[in-house]
Amino acid sequence: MTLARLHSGLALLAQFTGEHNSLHPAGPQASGIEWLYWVVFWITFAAFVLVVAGFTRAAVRNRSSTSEMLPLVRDLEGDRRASWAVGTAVFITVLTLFAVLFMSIITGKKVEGLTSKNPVTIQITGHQWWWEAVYPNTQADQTITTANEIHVPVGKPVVILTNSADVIHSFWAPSVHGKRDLLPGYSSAFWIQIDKPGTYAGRCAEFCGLQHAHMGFSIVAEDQDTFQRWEAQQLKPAVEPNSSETVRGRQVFLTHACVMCHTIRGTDAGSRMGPDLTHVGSRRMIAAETLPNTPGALAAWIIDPQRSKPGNKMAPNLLNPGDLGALVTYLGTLQ
Amino acid sequence: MKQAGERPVLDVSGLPSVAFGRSNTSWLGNVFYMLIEGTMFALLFASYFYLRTRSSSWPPFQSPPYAVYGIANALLFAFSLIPARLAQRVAPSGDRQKIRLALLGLGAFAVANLVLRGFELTSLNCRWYENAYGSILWSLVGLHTGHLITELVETMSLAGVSFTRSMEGTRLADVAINSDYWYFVVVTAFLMDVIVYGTTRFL
Amino acid sequence: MSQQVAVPESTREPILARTWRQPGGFWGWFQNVHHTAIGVRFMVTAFIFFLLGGVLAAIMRWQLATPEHGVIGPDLYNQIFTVHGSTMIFLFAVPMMFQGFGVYLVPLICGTRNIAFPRLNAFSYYVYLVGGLLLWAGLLLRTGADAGWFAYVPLSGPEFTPGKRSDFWAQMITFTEVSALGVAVSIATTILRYRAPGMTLNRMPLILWEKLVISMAVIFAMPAVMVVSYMLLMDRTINTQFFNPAVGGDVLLYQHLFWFFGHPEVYIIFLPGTAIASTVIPVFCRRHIFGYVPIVTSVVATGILGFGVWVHHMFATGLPQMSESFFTAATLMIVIPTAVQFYCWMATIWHGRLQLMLPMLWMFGFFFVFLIGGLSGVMLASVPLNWQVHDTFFVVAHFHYVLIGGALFPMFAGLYFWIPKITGRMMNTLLGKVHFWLFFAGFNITFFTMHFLGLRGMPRRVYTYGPEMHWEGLNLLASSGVLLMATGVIVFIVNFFHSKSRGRLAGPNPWGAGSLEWAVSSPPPAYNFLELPTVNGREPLWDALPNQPVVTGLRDDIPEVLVTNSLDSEPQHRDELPPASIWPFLAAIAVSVAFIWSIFSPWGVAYGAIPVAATLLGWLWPRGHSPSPRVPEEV
Amino acid sequence: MPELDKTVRRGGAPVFIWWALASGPLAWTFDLGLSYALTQHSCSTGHYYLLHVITVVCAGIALSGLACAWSAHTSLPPEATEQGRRPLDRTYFQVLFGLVFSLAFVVAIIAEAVPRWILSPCD
Repeated sequence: MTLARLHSGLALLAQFTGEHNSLHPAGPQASGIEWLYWVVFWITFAAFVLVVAGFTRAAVRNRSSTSEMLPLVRDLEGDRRASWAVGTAVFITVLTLFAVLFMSIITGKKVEGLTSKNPVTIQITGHQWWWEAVYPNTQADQTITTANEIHVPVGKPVVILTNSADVIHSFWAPSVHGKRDLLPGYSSAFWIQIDKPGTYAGRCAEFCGLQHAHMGFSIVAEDQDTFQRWEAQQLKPAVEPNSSETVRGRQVFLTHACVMCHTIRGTDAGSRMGPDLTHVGSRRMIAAETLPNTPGALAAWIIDPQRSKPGNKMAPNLLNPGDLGALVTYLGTLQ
Repeated sequence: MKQAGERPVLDVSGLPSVAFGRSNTSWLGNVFYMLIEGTMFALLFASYFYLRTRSSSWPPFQSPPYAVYGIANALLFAFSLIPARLAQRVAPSGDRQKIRLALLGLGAFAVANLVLRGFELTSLNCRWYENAYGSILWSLVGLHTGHLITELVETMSLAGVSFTRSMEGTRLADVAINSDYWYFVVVTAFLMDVIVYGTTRFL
Repeated sequence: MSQQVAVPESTREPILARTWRQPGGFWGWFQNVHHTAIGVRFMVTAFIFFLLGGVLAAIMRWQLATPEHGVIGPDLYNQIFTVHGSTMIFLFAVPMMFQGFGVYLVPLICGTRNIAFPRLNAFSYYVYLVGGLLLWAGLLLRTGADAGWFAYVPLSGPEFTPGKRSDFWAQMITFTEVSALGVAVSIATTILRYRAPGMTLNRMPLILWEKLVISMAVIFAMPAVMVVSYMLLMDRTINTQFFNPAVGGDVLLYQHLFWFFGHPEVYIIFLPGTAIASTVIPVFCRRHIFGYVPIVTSVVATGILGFGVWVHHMFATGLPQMSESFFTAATLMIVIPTAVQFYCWMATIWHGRLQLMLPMLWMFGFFFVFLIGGLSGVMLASVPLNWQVHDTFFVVAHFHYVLIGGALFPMFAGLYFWIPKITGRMMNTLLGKVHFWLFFAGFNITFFTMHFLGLRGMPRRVYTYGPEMHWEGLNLLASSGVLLMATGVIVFIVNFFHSKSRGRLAGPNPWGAGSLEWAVSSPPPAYNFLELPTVNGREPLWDALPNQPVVTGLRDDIPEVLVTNSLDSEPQHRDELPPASIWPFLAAIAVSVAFIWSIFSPWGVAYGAIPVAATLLGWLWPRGHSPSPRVPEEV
Repeated sequence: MPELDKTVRRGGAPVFIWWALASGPLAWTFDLGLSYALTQHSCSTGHYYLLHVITVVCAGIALSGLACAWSAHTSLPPEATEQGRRPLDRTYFQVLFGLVFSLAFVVAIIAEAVPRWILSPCD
């Protein structure tokens, strides 16, 4: 009872509004680690209390308030008793450490033990400073390419393949799993599963340069139907412009610097330097979770990306207001 | 402090003022420096084998170093142990003539080793900027060559001192310590040869 | 041991003072090779770097106090945290705890007149100073290193950090490592060769054991960082390909080599703290330390086990889980020796007569703070937990608890304990207590809070964060603690300058301590000991016989010390130490020119080697004949 | 043990006492180094037993040090003290050191063995 309350109290102290907290797990991996955290926390807490109590008792026991130089103590009997006490304490310490070792390894095995015959596979590539997410498929036209916003089905194992395009990044959504480094020259795989529908935030956890602070992503966990609808939507080429404004927007896109870096499938824009924008309108946030995906924020971003994310690789675009408005409207239609 | 009237004392005036061998402080300092540099070599060796695991073929797409100069140099290193040991043997006697001869002999070997090392560098069949294999290979040979040059300078300096009357006392012990360091250079040379010429053929 | 009547002191003292005198004046400053002077220089310089590093920390906390705070931009922030970390580790913690305390204290505690290789020791100081200035010059010119204190490749490599930023960092490493290695060789040789007769292996004061272990750890760990920083430098300057995956290079090689140095480094910083603890606690508990043998074995075991835990910095890289778990096991096992030491200290206090004077107060701060750091270390040792908290503010909290708890608290204990020896005057107790409580409170406010930030997902090394993360309250709290810590340190500085001129005179042994440095006047004379002491127990002054013998027969007219053997400290021979000299300084300058030149051109190494060789020859060139023939003898 | 007596009187320490001091750290270093280096090898070849062999051999090395320390401990003359001035006393200290050290590293080697009881090298 009391333990449970204390628990929730401590959890409250370390709490956060929802989706970015290693103590608010949303799936078996983060839950396993959370369980281990609390077990080890209480063990170390007990050790802390015992040692502090020991030092306090030792300090008050024979405390002498004089600052005169006292004669030396020679206490053989005390030494003998202390030997037993220290010996016992060391023995208990060793046993406790072995217990922690066992629990840690067993938890590690459990957390990594997830597997499935036919999982959703996501290839994550770290870029300075955004995340490329590819849902690979043997058929090229069945491959989804998106950025920063990952969709996964609830309750299904998902395998994440990692890679880096430049420096070391680290993929970390604390409510879902621990972090995994994305190393250039290495590709590795790990599994996640999310059991509660919702949006979970993640960030880059390995220092990767100027905009390490603004390298977020989100994982949207949704039920199987919604996920499949999302998949189907993402597989489509970009929406054809259906108004003069959006036609002009596409024209602006294709005739300005945008095409140097971005892809919009179904148009001539095919560069992979920056995020794929084929379905950019469907995303909640832009610039690796730096700004909300609203027309205003998008326009501000296009005009001067260096303002909110100084140092990032996108150059300012001096568009006239009409072109800018058309471009933003067009991008907004790319659902 | 206390009165010095009737205190018992430990009189050390009869002890020698120079020691050869293990109780010499410079000998110990030299051992520590060999440990430091030995660790460096060991780490480079470890890096070499680590990089080996990251490559499918070894050497990657090139032929292994040409071994003839390396083998010749290894033989030369083996024979250079003779003057090194000789210098160590004659140092305690203080006989400047013999010390001078031994040191000059050792210096001559070091020069010859260095010349052969130059030929070795031309026949490694790779460049340090080509790939990681080239980088680690050149680092190994380069680190050892640095030691060889240092040791040559030290031997020649001691040989220079041996022409003066300053070659006495701790300088004699330094001659013996210099030979210890030469042994270290020779042993690392052998290990390096095994890696540079051996493992590139059999790994 | 023969019964003799010693030469009267009054006639010897001026002769010894002349023999060991170090030159004064401006040029004299660069010639001084006495260990007390060099030790104090290390301490003062390291403390100044500590203050500078602290200023950088304060700027970072100011920037992070509120979300989207615009005090400094990402570029400057990255330089600041890189220079903060590098300064605190390479320019403050090691030079202070190992070099400063070690160089000053070890010869005194051994009972000898100077450190072994005094010129190498002086050289080490200048090299360290130049390395520190180099790093800071980079920052002040706005081209400071900006890839973090461990400067992972490829971020620090030629492609992603063009310019000279990482080169400054890598060469600073070389400077400080050359310095630490030189001092390690000096200290280890002093301990193994210059101990007073009677100070056998089983009676060596614990601080000597720890300094010996640290020296060995330096000797085996520092080459790794030299190797790796040179690989980085060569990748950057002459296009080697160590870390380029496209042509067989490997980014994890860097991490392996760096942490093979980096983790022992933590123990190189922390063991001096335990050395101070094992020295201070018996004095203020008025009894010998409990558990000498277990503490010695613990210290040695820590030094060895410290080399087998480096992979726990790389748990998130995706190595096989079994490989990682070996290092979990090793990391958990290294808790045991530290626990043993804690229990032994507790038993010493328990069965002693505690006098809670200033150094002891800081010791209790050390117990409390380091304990928390050690226990959160247990969490970090676990592979799955590490996946969550690695590279977050939880880790920032953890290592500040370990390093500030394990080094800074003992450092202040040691300073309050030994400053009376160094300056000859006592520190003010009231100001000392104010310092302690301000620092202790501020520290815990700042860093305990960071545990929660880490668990709530705040990664380290971010220059800002958005309000939507809801981190602002905790960050503001963490930043506010800095004010208390800074005030505490200012109080310490005031206390130091006040006591230096007006403090109560300390006398040789104000604390009634038992080790040999307290047998000489405060500050110690140029020759340290008028008569070299002999030793009759682990606490030489406490265990001395009523008529403990002294050593005679060393010459007073040349700087001579007694060499004893390692195991039983039996007198072996007499050794003449070199006098003051300008050459170590000139050699340091030559080496610095070569190192800095090599950043800009590979030929710097070749051309720079010429003045280096010249100055080394000048350094080592014979000083003419001894006044009397010196007899070599096989011992 | 006559060898002990002779060497200690000379002021050295017999080889088996140095072995008691060195065997633990050496065994543990080999255990950790070999296990780490051979994990992937034992996964790819399927020779999982290899890792257990390493444990047994290394624990054996450390235990041999413990045995040396123990036999020296029993054969030391009773007048040896932990704090004394004589080479004998210093040897006694080394023996105590060796006992604690070998035991500690045996424990460390057992801890290193735990992962291979639970995990497979291919995890």
